[in-house]
Amino acid sequence: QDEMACKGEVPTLNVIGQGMPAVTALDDKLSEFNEKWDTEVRITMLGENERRAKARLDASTGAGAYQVLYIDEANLAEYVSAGWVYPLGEVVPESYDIGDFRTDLSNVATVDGVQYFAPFVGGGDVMMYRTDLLEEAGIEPPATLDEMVAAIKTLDEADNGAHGWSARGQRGSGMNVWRWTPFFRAMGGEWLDDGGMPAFNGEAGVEATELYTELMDYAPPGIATFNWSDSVEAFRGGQVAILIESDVFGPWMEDPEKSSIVGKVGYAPPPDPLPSAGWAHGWAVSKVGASDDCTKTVAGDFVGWATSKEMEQRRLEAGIASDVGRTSTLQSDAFKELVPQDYIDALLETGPKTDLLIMTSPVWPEIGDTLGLTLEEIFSGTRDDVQAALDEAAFFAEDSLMRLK
Amino acid sequence: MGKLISATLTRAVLAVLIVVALGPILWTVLGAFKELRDIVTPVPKLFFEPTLENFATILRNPTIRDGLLNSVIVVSAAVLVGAVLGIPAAHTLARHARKWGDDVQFFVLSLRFMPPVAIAIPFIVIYLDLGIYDTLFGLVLVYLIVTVSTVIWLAVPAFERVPRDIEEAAAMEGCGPAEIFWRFSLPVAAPSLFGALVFTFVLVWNELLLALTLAAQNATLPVVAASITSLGKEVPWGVINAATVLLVLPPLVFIGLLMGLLNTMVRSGPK
Amino acid sequence: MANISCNDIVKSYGGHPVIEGLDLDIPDHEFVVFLGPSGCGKSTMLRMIAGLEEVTGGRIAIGGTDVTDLPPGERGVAMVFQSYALYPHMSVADNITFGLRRQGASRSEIAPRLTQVAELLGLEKFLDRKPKNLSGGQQQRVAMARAMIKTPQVFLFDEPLSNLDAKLREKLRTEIRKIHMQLKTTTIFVTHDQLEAMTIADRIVLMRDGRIEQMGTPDEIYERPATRFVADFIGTPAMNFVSAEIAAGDRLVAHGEGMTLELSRDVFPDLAPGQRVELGLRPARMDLCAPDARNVISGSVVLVENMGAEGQVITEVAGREVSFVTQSFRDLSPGDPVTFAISPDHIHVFDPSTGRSLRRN
Amino acid sequence: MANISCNDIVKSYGGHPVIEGLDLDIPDHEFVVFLGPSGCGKSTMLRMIAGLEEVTGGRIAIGGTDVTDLPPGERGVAMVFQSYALYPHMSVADNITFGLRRQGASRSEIAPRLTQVAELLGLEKFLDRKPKNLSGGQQQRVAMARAMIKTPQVFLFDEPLSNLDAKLREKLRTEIRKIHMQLKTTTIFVTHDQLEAMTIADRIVLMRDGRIEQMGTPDEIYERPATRFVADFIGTPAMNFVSAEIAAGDRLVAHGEGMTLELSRDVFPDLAPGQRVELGLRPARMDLCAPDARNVISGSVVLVENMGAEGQVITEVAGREVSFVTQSFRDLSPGDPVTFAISPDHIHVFDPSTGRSLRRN
Amino acid sequence: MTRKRFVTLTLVPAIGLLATLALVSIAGAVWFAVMNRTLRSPDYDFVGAYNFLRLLRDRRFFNALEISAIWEAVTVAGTLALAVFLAVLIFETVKKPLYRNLICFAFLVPVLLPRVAAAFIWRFLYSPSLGVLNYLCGLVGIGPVEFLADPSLALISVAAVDIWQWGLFFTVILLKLLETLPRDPIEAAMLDNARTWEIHAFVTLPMLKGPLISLALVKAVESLRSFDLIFVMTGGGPGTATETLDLYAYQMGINMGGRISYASAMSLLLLVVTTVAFTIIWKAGKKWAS
Ligand SMILES: Nc1ncnc2c1ncn2[C@@H]1O[C@H](COP(=O)(O)OP(=O)(O)OP(=O)(O)O)[C@@H](O)[C@H]1O
Ligand SMILES: Nc1ncnc2c1ncn2[C@@H]1O[C@H](COP(=O)(O)OP(=O)(O)OP(=O)(O)O)[C@@H](O)[C@H]1O
Ligand SMILES: [Mg+2]
Ligand SMILES: [Mg+2]
Repeated sequence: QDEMACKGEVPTLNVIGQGMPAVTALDDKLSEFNEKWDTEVRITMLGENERRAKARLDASTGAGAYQVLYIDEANLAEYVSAGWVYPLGEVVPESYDIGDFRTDLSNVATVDGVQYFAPFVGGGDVMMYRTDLLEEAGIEPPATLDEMVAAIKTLDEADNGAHGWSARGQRGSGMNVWRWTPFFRAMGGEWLDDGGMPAFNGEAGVEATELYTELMDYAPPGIATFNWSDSVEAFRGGQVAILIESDVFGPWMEDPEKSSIVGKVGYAPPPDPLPSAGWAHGWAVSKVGASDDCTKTVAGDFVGWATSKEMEQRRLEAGIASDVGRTSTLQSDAFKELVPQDYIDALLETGPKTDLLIMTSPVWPEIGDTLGLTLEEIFSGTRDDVQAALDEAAFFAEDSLMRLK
Repeated sequence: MGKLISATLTRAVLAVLIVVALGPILWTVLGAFKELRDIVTPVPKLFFEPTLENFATILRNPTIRDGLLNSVIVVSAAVLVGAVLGIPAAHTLARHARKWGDDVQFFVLSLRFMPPVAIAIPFIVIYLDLGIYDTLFGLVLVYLIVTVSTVIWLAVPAFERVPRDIEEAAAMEGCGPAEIFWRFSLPVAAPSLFGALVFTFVLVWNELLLALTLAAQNATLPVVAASITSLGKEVPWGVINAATVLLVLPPLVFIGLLMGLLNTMVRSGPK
Repeated sequence: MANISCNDIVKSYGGHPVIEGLDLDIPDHEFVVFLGPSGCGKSTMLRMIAGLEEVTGGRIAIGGTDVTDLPPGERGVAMVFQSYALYPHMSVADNITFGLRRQGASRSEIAPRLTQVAELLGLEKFLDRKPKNLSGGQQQRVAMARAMIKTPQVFLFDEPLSNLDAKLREKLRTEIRKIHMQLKTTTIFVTHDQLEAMTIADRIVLMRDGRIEQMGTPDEIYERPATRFVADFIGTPAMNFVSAEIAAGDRLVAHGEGMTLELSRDVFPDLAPGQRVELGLRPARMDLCAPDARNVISGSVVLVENMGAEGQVITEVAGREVSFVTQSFRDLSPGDPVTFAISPDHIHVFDPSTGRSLRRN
Repeated sequence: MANISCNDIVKSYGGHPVIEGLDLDIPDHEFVVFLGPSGCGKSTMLRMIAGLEEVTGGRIAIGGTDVTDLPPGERGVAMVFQSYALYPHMSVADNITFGLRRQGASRSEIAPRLTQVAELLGLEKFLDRKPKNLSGGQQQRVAMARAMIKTPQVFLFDEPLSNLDAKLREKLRTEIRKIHMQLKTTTIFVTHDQLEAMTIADRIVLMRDGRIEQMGTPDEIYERPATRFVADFIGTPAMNFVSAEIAAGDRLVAHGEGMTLELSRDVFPDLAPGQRVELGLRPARMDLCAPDARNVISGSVVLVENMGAEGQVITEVAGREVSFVTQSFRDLSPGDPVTFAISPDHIHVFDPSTGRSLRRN
Repeated sequence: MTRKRFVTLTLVPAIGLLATLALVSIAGAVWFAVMNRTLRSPDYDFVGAYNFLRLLRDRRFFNALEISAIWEAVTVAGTLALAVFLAVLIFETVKKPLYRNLICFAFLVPVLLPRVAAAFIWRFLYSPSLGVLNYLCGLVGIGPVEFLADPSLALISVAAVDIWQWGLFFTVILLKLLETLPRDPIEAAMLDNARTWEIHAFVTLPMLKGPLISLALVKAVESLRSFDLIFVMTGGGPGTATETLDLYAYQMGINMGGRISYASAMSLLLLVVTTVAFTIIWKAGKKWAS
């Protein structure tokens, strides 16, 4: 085994992490890995924005302080096009069974058929609704977008203090744009035209924006700057009747420690024709930080080890059900024990609808940001000419895309 | 009688103001003992079952300890060196530089006009070349821009307020400029310098961007604090509150010590 | 110990001249008092000699070395500040001994000297206090002690006794004088108090508007003022001035404003008949006399001011006020007619246009 | 205008008493001078009356109202501080008019008054300067101007003239007195200068260690000091004290240390033969005399001090120093034998143990 | 030691260090500003003044400039006003040193909070549905107020947090300064019949002009870099209602775009603008204070 020749050659392995349960749960298991390679793994925990900034700077300036980078769906394209990360297959040993990662997540982690990071959390969308409120108003769980809009209006007018709807309003490619995109796609929208130029200022974009804005009238105050947390907490706090959010938030509603609506929530896939926005977070090996062979080997083994089937099982044993990256885990009995069946059903139903809905482009972060800014301006009422606003965002995107060449 | 009423009134106003001013802090302390469920409620809860879980989460987190240690080292080194270099320079500017003192003083301030974003990237590159990227030393070095310039800027007026005749009397005793500074101006100006030092301390203690960009493993507390705000997808309000409470304690202790030191050094107060 | 020589000193504040070309030579061992009206530049001169203020022009030498560009600490001078300039953060004892400790004097050397000056200045009880907890006079005494504990080449005192009571002032004045006799340190002493100046000085430098008006021994200044200004400035109560004209005749007599006074031919040989002069009559040199005495002046009492053993009597003589001093003032009351006289030797005569004294010896 | 009454005033700094149970009544319109050695509590008393210092015990009333707990601004007092206390950031003009402007006086009202006080105090040229650019005396004058521009119920002056030259001091003293005669504002004036105290005061309060030693008109204080301390404190040069014993016999005679002096029976009816007493002889009340005059003292000259018109002669009499004042001091030189005398009316007699005067009327 | 040597010894290390570091950062910024470097790709070219010219056509840049100016004015003025008001109030009403120290201590807490944490806390307090502030508003019948979502309120709301943090801190500093003032002039003013507020308005605060100007300027400089606070609380929104220059530069340079050349050009422009503006203010302030 010439792999183990690297034992002791890499004194430290630096990893960027974000406080996901899958990452924090590693803490007490690191010693195993440290012993295996006679190394010391150091995971630097960062907030989401800091994590993005740090990883980008570390790779782009050639600092290479980190061997393992934390990547999400929004910047994968950028990292890949800049050549900052190794393809997963190149670095993670076969034994970790890359094929077992959830297909929806693997898809998100893949660019041009090559998977770059090992996902340990991610998913698609579910619609969550308050069974009690719907029952009270005599409404069936909506199955189409039109039904949902109608239901929202009715529920908002109902005299129960709750709002019909909630969503993200705060700007950002991972914020309002993230939730707006399914609407945009549902209207048949495409990001780019055949010439590779931005096309989201077309009819679909305008319609989606108008609908999204309209729904905001039925949401809690302050929605124009809601981030996911505000939105989910509003729902969890019992103020909202219907919410479409990422499926990971499902189990939160059932946590009696934190939720005031335990047992009053129904789960369903997003009503037609809304698609489900896929996302994933995971680890990849940095080309800048792990340039020599041994470092690459150890870093690759770490990624494999940290996202392995066994690791996920051990998490389930510890009662952590929220981060699941592997199909085998989803199918395991241990998982079923921890999560309501209702939710698993919804998950399974949503799966096929899930896709990476955002633009796969290295410049997506800035295009998304500008779009998010425009949307926020519309939501908060600073602008009302939707078409003009989108045109401007598209113009900016054009500029960004041009620079890419 | 009217006097008495108005005196009580101002006292009441003051009390209300203090409570309002500290309200968010008190609320934070309260929140640190709440479970998330008690925090995320439309009607704020004053009474709840307190939990120590939030603190436990924080204290279990080893990055806090490391962050604290790094912060203490970096900040104390930067403030100390800033004081050692800056305070004498400020005295010189206040006393020995009549013509160009003002300009130097302003230059010193102007160093801080650029947003840290612009400083960060050149520094990463240079630090990599020098091999001090991701070292505490490197952090201290950039922070020196902040500490030295702020100390100078704030200490000059402090020294200008030292009565000149005291320094003259010392000069008559044969004290050179260094001795005058050390034995007279410094002790007399000490209470005003307190503000300058605390100010400088606060600035570097809370610095986030440079700490984030120029260090990797050696994260300081603000970086750690930022990481705590995103434990998982859920915003852990209780944990943030607890962390906030914990993170504020060390600098408070530091400032308390500084204050005590000053109080023993110069018994100030009304005559 | 050293002589001080100031050569054509000029000092301006922002273009505004305060001292204009002043020359001054103080021999070794001398005790010189600067006297002059408030704002005439006494403190400024002292501060320039101490090196605390830069000269705008001219040179200063101490003990033969040009010190114009030396820092204060290297000139070997000790100074008491008008504003005390105590070190607020040090106790009284530390304030006083700082200079010695700095020069590396040993504890056993310092302690007795501290005790000695503290006792001299009545500061024993306050040695542990901070200056701000002292009364004004006590602070001034600390400032004195700080200078007096040292043995410099030159002592500079800027109104060191202004906040002390007469008794203490007298005591300290004597002590300063004694110390000077012992050590013979060249000393410059600024004061407002003429009496102090008279009793303590070897020589008085009388300044006016940044220039020296007269320099001389106390006697010279008092008895032979060089100008009307000096005559007016020195002596309490202030001199009476009377316009007069020299009469023709054998004896030298001046007529003016209701009085006819004989002058001494020896002292004023140059006075010519018909010349207009200004006479200076010191109240302290006049006293009540019989109506038929020589050089008599008669008037009526306007006001009597009690000055303790003596009283100042202000009288009206031919429509203007003339005052004199007498011990028997208690018998006088406003309205009483009085006659008083002055000896010819004590009459001063000035040129009314230049203000210079017409005395010739 | 108002009377001031202080009732059993106590003041301690940190448990350390400075004023101990002081009672004082100042009638309306009176001009009172506080006199006493440095550190005796004069400034402290003034500051308590002004309300700047809290009393530790006792009550203060001004014009019949108890002001003990009133803030300074509401007591209707104007004060000149010993330390000037000028506003460093304001021009001289602003310093002076600040108080009036606070009371809402109009510009047209302020301007002439400013011109008037500035002229009175010789500050016209400095109105635009900042205090730090003034000489010590000029600063003190600004402090004076600031109080004098106002029309308070009570004026408090804490050594307002200590940094001024005799001439200016005399002028201002007269002005203060004139203003007082015009306005009749109750005034307390702290000074170290006895002459100032004597000439200006309606009554003098002589303090010692936080208590009142004697209160009375200048004459009373000078001529009939109640204690040895007062006698010693008042008058320059200071009084000579001689231990003596009353002799038996017809005439009242005291023998002591080389002299035999007759006393006035009228003044000291209670003195018994054999009683030990302390005699007080004012130098200013003695003068040279013929050897066969009454109450003669003979000694030899030790030192002659020039005081202008007069000189102080210090002589040795039976091994101790006795001084007297004479105008003819210029003829004396150390070693000369002299005889001088004092009239019985001017001899003070004190109980040697209590220090109290034995005078009976 | 002679004066000259002392001057050299004290100034050279401090100023030398500062000048070196300043030179490095400015040279670096200039270097990047004339390139078209982005974080995404390692290649870059010289583009001359392109970045600057583009800035002049950037609507967001000018918006940010305007927001920054408002932000500066509001936070600096607010901080000083709050500090002056509270410091004077405490100076006058709380005489016991112990209580004063306790208050000082408590007032130091806000500024010691990590900015990110403080921002989170306040975000939560401001929250329209869950926050205490809106609950209290609700009690008196207002609201819900969309503190952070209403474009006209957002900047003020965020500024309030900044003012809260710094204002209380400045209160402490100002209180200490007031305590070091000589008593005499204050006493003289009391006798000059000045009311308490007049004493402070006309005597104590003018005596502290110098330190106050210095404090105001450092606060102004600190306000230039409030991106962490704004970033967490509103992210610059709603729309660009709270997007200050340093936030925009951060977004462009690191967070979203990675266009560091553009960000550097922006920073340099900011440097020039602030230097000019502050020089004018500083000179005027000095004149006024002298
Ligand atoms: N803050 C203080 N703490 C302690 N003792 C003090 C304080 N202020 C004054 N004293 C003491 O109180 C006594 C009286 O002081 P005060 O200033 O009234 O004296 P004064 O009569 O005005 O003296 P001077 O003529 O020297 O000005 C002095 O012995 C002084 O040492
Ligand atoms: N810093 C300054 N700027 C401008 N003028 C000044 C300054 N210092 C002093 N002066 C002026 O210089 C002159 C001389 O001042 P100085 O202090 O020498 O006077 P002085 O003789 O000591 O007076 P006093 O007896 O009042 O102390 C005064 O008219 C004063 O106003
Ligand atoms: Mg002077
Ligand atoms: Mg006093």
